[in-house]
Amino acid sequence: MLRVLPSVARSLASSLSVRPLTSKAQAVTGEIVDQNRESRVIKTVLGAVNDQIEKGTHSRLFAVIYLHGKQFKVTAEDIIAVNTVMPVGIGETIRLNKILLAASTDFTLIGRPLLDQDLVRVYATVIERTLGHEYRIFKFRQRTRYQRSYFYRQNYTMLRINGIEIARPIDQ
Amino acid sequence: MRLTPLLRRSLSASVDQKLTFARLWAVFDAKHQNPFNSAELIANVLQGKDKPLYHYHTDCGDHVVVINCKDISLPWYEWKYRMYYHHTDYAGGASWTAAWEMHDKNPTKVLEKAVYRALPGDLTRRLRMSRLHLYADDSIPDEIKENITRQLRQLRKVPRKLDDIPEDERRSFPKLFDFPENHTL
Amino acid sequence: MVTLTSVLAHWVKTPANRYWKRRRVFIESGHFYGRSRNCYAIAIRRLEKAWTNAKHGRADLKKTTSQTWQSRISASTESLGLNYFPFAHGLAHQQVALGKKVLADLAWSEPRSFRSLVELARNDACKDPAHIGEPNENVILGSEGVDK
Amino acid sequence: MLWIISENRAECSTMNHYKPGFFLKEGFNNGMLQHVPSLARLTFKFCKSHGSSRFMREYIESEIMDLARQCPTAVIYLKPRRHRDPVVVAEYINGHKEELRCNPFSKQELIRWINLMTTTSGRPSNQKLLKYSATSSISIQGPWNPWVYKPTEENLEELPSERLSAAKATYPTATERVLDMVKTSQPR
Repeated sequence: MLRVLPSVARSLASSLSVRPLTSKAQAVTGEIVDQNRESRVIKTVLGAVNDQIEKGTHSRLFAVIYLHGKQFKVTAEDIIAVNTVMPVGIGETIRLNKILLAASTDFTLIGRPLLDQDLVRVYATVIERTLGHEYRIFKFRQRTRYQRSYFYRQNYTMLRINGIEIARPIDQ
Repeated sequence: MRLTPLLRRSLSASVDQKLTFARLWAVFDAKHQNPFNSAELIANVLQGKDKPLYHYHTDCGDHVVVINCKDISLPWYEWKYRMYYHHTDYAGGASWTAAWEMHDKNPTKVLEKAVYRALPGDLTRRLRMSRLHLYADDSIPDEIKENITRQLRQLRKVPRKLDDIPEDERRSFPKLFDFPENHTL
Repeated sequence: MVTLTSVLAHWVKTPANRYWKRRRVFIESGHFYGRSRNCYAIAIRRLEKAWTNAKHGRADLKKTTSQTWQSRISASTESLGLNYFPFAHGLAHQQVALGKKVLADLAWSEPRSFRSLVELARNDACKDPAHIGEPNENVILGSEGVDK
Repeated sequence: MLWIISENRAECSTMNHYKPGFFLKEGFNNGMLQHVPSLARLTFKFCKSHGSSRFMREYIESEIMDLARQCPTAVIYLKPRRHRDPVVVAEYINGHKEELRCNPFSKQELIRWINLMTTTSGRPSNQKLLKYSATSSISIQGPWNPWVYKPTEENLEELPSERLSAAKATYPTATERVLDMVKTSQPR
């Protein structure tokens, strides 16, 4: 009786999408005894995922993106506030390339560390560039009548996530 | 009735919310357990630290029902040397009670005090203590037993007494060596 | 009478200047308790202390937030039979670069994805069984249409 | 007195400032299909002769045409009046109105502040951003609940049960190891 966790198979499948099956990836299948069965499992799992991607029957997708040193979990129609000034005009659409993870209800593609740029595409529109709240940095020394107040406001760029799409079958 | 996708999502969201924040009743068997180590486990469950939505401002802890409190086991000679201090606020009103004495008077008291100490000392402590239900033996009232949906694992194995082991199992146990005939035990 | 230029005009101690100077302080001390809300001499001292404390508070917030994330992640991994540090090491060894913030988010909002991450880390750590102990029996070993 | 005039009456009354934080929210899914600029009107109030309006006048002479080209959907008014500080008033499509006194600003600072007014989306300034992302679908796979990782056969068990209560050891005990050694050496 072959017993394999569906989630293991999922992560296996995702590792395949990034790089060919290495010995490290084979170690994942500790519970699978027979090599033929292993390849059959991979084929079945990949087939099931690819089938959903080709027909477009998968549910809403979400992705974990890496942007300006921070990670955001996003899905379509989200707004994120990035703590920087982006050299992009208001209303312009950009594509986010660094994607760490993309998933729907039935499968998870885990990047090691990043997913292939041609596989998953995330688009975003810059909708706003603004400043955060003003806060006071107060410096004070006892008995010397020294006190200074410095004021600071952070820059924020708001992005609207337009959509996430998986462009091709994951094992090609 | 056909629901629009948006409405369906919001309906299921409210159900999800109730499921996610459901308050469970867990049961813990204190038989042959160190009460001070067990108290840390129980305190974590009372605070909800075993949930991925834990936050120190969120009241997300579970109820814990502890059974067999009379069978706890203290390490070393702690029954004798662990003292519980009380002062009546009058002159000469100090008193020290040994753990064995406390246990004789109330078999749930040692564990209760251990959990009370393991919980953070803020305003939520009494509320969380009110969700702790201690019983000396394994009989639980029906109105509490019907709530229980979760079992906490014990921290150490309960050893078997020699009398509890059946005769044939005792005989089949391998003998590593034999005492010489003239050996006096 | 001394006439001043407009540059020096704000040096004059008029009742209006006194009012607005205090007004600026009371605006910020409005939520304090007792006389430090309405008495200027007390309010300004409390405010200075509050501003210096706020500096430490901004640093502490980052620390407590990170602790909360770690607590949430470990709560989820432990219910799947893996402790936090083997999980983190396993992910790092598998070159998965997800941070604490996102992992804590996935732990409660996307349990299936989180579970596959735990399995990935567990199988990495399985090479050294001393680190993970026995697999938790909470894990369902299923065969959802993959072995037929 | 023209300090910063605001719609918030609390700033001018004797109440204290209570500025609630805000969450990201954008009406009508702006930016999903098409981005609608939020700035509706921009009014420059200045004096033609006074020194305090000097940089404002310079800005109007050199930069205002670029600004008009940059935001074609906004209407720009010039409103000269005598011997008062220069002020820029921005009005947004959601009805919010922001006034900024520009006396101490140089031309370079003026460019930056006005650029900021064109790119923000009409919320009261200086409010604290409480969360750095906003989403309508918080969870796609269904959020965690206490039964997510729980094996279903546990539900059939009557609690308290000995099987689920028994402690699990990481390592075998000495007794178990000795028994194992005996078992393996039996054929001898």
